[in-house]
Amino acid sequence: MKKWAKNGLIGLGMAALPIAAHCAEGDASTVATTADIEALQNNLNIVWTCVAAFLVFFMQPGFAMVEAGFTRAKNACNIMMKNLMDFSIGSLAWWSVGFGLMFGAGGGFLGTSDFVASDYSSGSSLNWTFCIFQCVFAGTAATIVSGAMAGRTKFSGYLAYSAVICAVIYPISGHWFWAGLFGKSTGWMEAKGFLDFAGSTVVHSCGAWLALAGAITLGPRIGKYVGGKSKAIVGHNIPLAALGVFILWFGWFGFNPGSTTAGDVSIGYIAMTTNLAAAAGAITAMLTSWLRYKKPDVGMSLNGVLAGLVAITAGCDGVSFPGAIVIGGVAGILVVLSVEFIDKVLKIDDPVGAVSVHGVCGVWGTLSLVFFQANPAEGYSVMGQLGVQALGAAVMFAWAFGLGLVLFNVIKFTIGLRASEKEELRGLDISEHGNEAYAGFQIFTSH
Amino acid sequence: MKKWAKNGLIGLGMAALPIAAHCAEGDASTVATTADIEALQNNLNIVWTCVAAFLVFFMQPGFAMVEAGFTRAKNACNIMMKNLMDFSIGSLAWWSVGFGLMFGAGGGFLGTSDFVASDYSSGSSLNWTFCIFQCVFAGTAATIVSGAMAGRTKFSGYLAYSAVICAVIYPISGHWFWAGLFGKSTGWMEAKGFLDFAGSTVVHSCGAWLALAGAITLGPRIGKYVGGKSKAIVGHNIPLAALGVFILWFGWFGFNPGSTTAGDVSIGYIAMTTNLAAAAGAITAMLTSWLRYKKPDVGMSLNGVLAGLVAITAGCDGVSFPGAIVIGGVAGILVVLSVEFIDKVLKIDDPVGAVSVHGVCGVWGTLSLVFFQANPAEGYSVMGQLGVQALGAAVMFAWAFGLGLVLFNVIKFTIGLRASEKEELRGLDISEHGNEAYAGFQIFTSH
Amino acid sequence: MKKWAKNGLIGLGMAALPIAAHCAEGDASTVATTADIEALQNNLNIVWTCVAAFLVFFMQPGFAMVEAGFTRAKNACNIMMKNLMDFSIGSLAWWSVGFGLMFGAGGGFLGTSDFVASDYSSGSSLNWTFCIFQCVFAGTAATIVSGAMAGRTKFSGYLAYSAVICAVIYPISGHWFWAGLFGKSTGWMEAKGFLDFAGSTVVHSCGAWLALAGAITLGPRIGKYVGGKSKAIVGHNIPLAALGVFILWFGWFGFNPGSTTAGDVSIGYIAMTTNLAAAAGAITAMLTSWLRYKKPDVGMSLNGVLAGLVAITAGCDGVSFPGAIVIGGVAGILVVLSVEFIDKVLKIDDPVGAVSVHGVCGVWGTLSLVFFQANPAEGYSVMGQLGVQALGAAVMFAWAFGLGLVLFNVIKFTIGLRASEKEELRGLDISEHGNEAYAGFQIFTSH
Amino acid sequence: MKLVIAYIQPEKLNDVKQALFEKEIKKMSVTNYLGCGQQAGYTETYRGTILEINLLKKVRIEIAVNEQFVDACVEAIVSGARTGAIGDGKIFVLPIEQCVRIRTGEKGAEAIG
Amino acid sequence: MKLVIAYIQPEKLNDVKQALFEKEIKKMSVTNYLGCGQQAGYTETYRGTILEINLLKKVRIEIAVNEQFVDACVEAIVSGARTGAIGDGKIFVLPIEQCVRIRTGEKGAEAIG
Amino acid sequence: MKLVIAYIQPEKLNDVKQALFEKEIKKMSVTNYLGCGQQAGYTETYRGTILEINLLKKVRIEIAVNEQFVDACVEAIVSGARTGAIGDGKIFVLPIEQCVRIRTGEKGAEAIG
Ligand SMILES: Nc1ncnc2c1ncn2[C@@H]1O[C@H](COP(=O)(O)OP(=O)(O)O)[C@@H](O)[C@H]1O
Ligand SMILES: Nc1ncnc2c1ncn2[C@@H]1O[C@H](COP(=O)(O)OP(=O)(O)O)[C@@H](O)[C@H]1O
Ligand SMILES: Nc1ncnc2c1ncn2[C@@H]1O[C@H](COP(=O)(O)OP(=O)(O)O)[C@@H](O)[C@H]1O
Repeated sequence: MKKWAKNGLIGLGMAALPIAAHCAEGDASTVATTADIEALQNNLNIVWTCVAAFLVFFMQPGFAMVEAGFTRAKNACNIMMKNLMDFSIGSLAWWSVGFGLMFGAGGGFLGTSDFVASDYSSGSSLNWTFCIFQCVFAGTAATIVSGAMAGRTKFSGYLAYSAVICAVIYPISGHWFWAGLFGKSTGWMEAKGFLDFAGSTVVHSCGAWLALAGAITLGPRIGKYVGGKSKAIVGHNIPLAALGVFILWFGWFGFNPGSTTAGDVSIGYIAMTTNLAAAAGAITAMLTSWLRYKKPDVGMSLNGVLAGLVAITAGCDGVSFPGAIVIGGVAGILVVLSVEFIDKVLKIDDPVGAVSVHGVCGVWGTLSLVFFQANPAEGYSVMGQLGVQALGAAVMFAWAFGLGLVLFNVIKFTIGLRASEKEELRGLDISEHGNEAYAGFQIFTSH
Repeated sequence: MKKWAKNGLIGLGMAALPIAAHCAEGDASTVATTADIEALQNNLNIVWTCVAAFLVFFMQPGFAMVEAGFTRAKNACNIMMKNLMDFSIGSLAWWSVGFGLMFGAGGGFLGTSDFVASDYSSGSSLNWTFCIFQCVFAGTAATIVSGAMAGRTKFSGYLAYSAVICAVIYPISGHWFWAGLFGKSTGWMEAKGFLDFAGSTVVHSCGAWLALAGAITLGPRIGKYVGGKSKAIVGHNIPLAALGVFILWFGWFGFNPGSTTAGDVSIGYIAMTTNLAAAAGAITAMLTSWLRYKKPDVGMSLNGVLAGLVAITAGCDGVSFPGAIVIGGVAGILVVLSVEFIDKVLKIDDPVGAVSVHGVCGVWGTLSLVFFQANPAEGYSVMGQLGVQALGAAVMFAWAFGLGLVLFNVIKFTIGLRASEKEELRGLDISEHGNEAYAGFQIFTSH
Repeated sequence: MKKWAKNGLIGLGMAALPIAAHCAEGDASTVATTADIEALQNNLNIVWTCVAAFLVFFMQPGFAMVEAGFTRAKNACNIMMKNLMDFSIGSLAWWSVGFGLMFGAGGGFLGTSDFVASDYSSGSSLNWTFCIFQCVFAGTAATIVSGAMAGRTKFSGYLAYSAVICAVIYPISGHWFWAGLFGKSTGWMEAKGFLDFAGSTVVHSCGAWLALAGAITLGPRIGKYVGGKSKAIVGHNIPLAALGVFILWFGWFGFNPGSTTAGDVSIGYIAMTTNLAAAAGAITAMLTSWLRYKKPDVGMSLNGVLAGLVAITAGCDGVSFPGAIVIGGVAGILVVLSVEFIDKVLKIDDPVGAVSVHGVCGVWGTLSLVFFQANPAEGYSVMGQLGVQALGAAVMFAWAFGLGLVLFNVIKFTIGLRASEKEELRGLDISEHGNEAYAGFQIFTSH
Repeated sequence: MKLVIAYIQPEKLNDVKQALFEKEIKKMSVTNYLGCGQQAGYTETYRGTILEINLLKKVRIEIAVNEQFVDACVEAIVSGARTGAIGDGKIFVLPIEQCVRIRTGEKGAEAIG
Repeated sequence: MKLVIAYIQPEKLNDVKQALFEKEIKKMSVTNYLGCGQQAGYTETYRGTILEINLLKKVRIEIAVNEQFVDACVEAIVSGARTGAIGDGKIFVLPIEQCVRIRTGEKGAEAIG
Repeated sequence: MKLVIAYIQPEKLNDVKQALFEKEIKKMSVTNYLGCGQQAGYTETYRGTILEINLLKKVRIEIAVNEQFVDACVEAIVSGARTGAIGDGKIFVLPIEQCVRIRTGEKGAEAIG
């Protein structure tokens, strides 16, 4: 532990605790400087950002449980593998390539330094903590796609996708919006004043539009549309899905408040807006499902939470509390209508509603924040800002959906994207992994 | 992220980082003042309290999993919905009404300011973090009730209850005990010197006595008492329940140490007492069940953990380590006896033992702390303090149980509190939500 | 809450907030001293270490879920009980006896002070936080054993084991390696310069070699080896196991970065190495299983994560990022080969692969770190260090495996270590606890 | 020897068992089935899509009895399971040609009880 | 009265139900079974150990019909379940001696439908 | 053609399958059942309340065979399943009137094997 630090990091000459060194020189009454204070606040920021990063990491099992719970038992192992692997491959891809593309020095379109880096102090006083925090964000974008492609995707095709999104797709668009965070370049969209505090567009929409491209390229699961009519394919474990949603809600307290990357009073504010929006989303989604289907639907209410969370992500730092409730509440309604629309009208099979939750509500959150600024900057124009926001959302759609179509079609015609009919019917667990999720349990499956 | 803060909170004129501003003025050798130090400690307190709040939030799925695991599969969706909705409705109710009643300026009996607030800096230097921390506490009180009413409650009736407890019942009694935390008024019970550091009485007993009123008003589940004899209605997923208990234990490290709302050395002390009491409760509950039923019962041992945690909650900051072990250990015995007593003698159907865990052990913890103070203040009188503690516990019982009976009876004769026999037999998942928790699984249910 | 602190800890005369006291004296412009800064950094260290300790605590359900998921449904309650009880008994044993043996003043071989202590400020400025952090580490070592002994161990025998490991076995060897952390003595191995930052050897190998002794003493489960051939006994809940692995990964962010017990820039570095190694382990284990069994195996990939995490634990503070990837990646290969070797060649029945994960990969991590030091101290000799590391690993093997054989044989011939054939066939849930894990579910079990 | 097969509502199993016990019929085997009959199903909605559930949960009981017990057995089941509502279920009686008790090797009428 | 017992591939259940409905056969009981037949099993690997799965998931349908419906019933099942691949399943027809509708007490041919 | 139905202890399934294989009987269907017989149940306690479990886990095997295999089949099951303890189970033999192989449409004795 600490003791061995001398053989470890300290050896790098990094004065982990400049203060301690400082103190050693004088006695207890030595006067402290503001540099000491700053160093200390930086340590606090590091601790806070690290904790937030861990919470965001913890969203991975949240996504895995939601996805598994909302789909059939025969694919549950496959879902675990996809969620495990997209984060694992993504972590390596991010560190080696993605980080540099997103945050490296360069123009407004692409970063080209800090690949395979071992030190990030040139860009952020948080150093490595900056990298791990951004890494778990990339992992979130990657894993969103999994749900929309559940139940029919060839595993090797999915692995290929995972590498590309974390190494290339997410980082490049991320550069446009967030490169400035590392201070080495300024993305062209952030130069326009685009607001997206924690990533409704940058992370969630990015994942969602890729997911949409994936779901379209794949086509629906066997038995999903019969005679042109949408059939329900029921999730096999609602308590697991609910646990997943609670875990995501928990993790979002790292995602949004953590995006301050600074431990100060604003994190409480962001925790409040985040929580109010999530709560409002749950309630309105429940009410909407109640009105439409005569009964309060569990799946929709759970999606409502996520809808509220995704929507508030962009504006969580700046909107008022009533604004947060409206943003989350409308998202809860939107998600229900959108799930139905995509399922029944567009006839795109998105088993967990990833496109509705992360895409539709992501755009909603990105746009709506302009109306609810608690304390707009001087000269702030609602309509002007709305234009910028709309541009940003559109750019992200074009980028992620367009590139997604290319990527998934390339995979389709090389590695292969879709499991064979036989594999799909038997379940990907057995056909792809030779495993069973619930060995011994009698599960009645007619398809 | 951070970058956009200028369009966000900082615009509010909140010097999130007074230090940073300060530093900008001088060079690195500028002298730091104790005000800087204080501001920094305040930031640390905010980070700590926020993290603790998130942990307490995470107790929500803990409660949900315990409740679902200890009851039948046919009601698991309903349980997820209840736990989701009591926190969601509770969050909005708390922010809009509850906070003001509990912490607003006013006499010893009621607060009347800070409703629908957007800033809490007038009462706490933690500002919004204070509000979110208190919000998750209110949510905890609310969700306790769910378990005792599992398997037979009409969903709409439960929603009504959720709104009332977080908006009115919990905040008003909370005012009596804890109003001073916000500094705008002093509750009449805290004026008497009542000790309840993290809420054995204020939170847990409050929820438990409401739960008792609910369970009584509802009556037992069909098939629970046949010919006057209590029948076991077995839980359907013990690993899920165990996971829930571990999550609660984890969350309690936010609940108890977090109640310092300050990041200092005492949080480790409180973590120690909390952990020792939980461990002792698990062990004694296991031994008690072993003695009484010849085998170490899993459900009772899990309840023993919660019993120990509830009991130590009141005195976790002040009792000695051996004291914590005794408090937790006795709670572990009490909970087994109490579950049996309530089930077999009082014939009240409390499916998860919420009344025993949160009520009986809450009172035990509130009273017993007087005997184990590690470092009593000067002039401390065990008997005097015991009187105050007993008064507080009694007041809470009268308030929560009394008002609970009124509330649940009002709901009963308006919205309706109990599901119909047919709905209950078929399971609330299908009858209330049209959903199934484990679609496809062959589940053998004879009732 | 905070309010009552005056009756609580503050009464102990512990100036929890020396700063606050200080400030009260002067006005806002009072000059701050470096002692203030140090006190504040200490508070930050406490907050960080406490949070890390909670994360490490949360590894307990992680282990429980992994173990349950990878074994049969009929033993799941028993597994919950074992995991609950080893931590509960371990907590009391640690506080009363273990801590003193490990960290108390004494020679290089044994500590003999600080038993049943109420204050730890004499050894660590973190005081109680130091104790709780070390307590959850002891709990981790204890719980590793459970998995290797799953499905056939007599419950009372297991309880006896739990007490002994936390009270005696782990603390004594812990003293040799880590006593210096508390500053009251220096272990003989740490005097030799042995490197094990967060416990690949001290915690994980210790648990694993005990597990090996346990699995050998017990013998294989009925039906595991038929006619000399190893038969698969399939896990019953892979999503639960996957959740467990994700929880462990999450908890490891407390385990490794938390072992700084200081909130500074290095925690981000350690989070990076930890994450890269885990990701690499997952990928290589998947690939290895794919090569060997033609399909990417879920169980092995999940084990790969743990393998990577265990391996990086020793060197997480000092190795380079590419080094972390190699260490984790090789561990992912090793774990697959080792599981097979132990199962098919040694014919030792280790249901969850605990020996391979924590033992084999623990040793690998302990040895391999010598090759990947990012910034070796001056005069650092790879071969010299390798010798020390090998000695440490060997010492731990001799100690834990040797003492484990003694302990488990003593239990075998006194309390009894193995359940009867009938109990084992029926499942430990019913025979040991009279409980069922999934009441109502139709589970097809032919043995 | 006859094999009596009955499909009943799950919640009536305890009553049926009780009624059988009163007639000294204490051996049986049960499992769960999904049944489709006159009883209408119900609809769930799953994420906005209507889902018709027309296979309803039923319990299947199998009882092997000697001829002289068949009527008592059928009556007991009927008395325990009848609610008068659609979905109460059916009883089928099939011939058994041989019966063997595994433990003792006994055959025929003796083996059944 | 006959009892028609069919083992089919799980994914053909909907087709079989459809085919039966077209022949006005609307009552049946189904559950899942594990079957062993000509169809080869498959192997899973579990943690490096080969695991032979030779019991495959099947659905068992039980339909009680009057004599005149037996052929229609068998044909419907065959038409719904046949893929031509090994593992399609089997149909067995057994005699029923008595049938009782629990709700009404009706017996024999009337009770079946 | 006969239908052999056997209830056995779950842990004896592998032995029974082995014994059947040795007699060249390789087709069967199995599922789990809950049985009630001479074998006493056991009690669990659930949260302090005694719970009587009198339905014990059993495995039900169904094997359709031609007449000449009936005895071999019954013997194989008995030899694989017998422990001599109460609860070993029962075998029932029922007549089958018709058998159809779905894949080929074959009927009767040929379809069974
Ligand atoms: N002809 C049949 N073949 C097989 N199972 C049947 C048949 N008729 C009824 N059943 C079983 O009995 C159950 C109850 O039958 P149903 O027609 O709903 O009620 P009722 O007998 O009261 O009219 C069905 O769900 C099914 O499981
Ligand atoms: N003689 C039999 N006894 C019981 N079940 C049988 C018998 N023959 C076949 N089955 C059931 O039918 C299923 C399909 O049989 P199989 O031999 O695999 O295919 P096919 O009939 O096309 O040759 C088996 O898995 C089993 O459940
Ligand atoms: N008459 C019966 N009808 C239906 N199932 C029976 C009958 N007799 C026995 N069984 C089944 O066989 C199992 C074993 O029977 P049991 O009486 O306990 O043992 P034994 O046959 O050794 O006396 C029972 O649990 C039940 O599933």
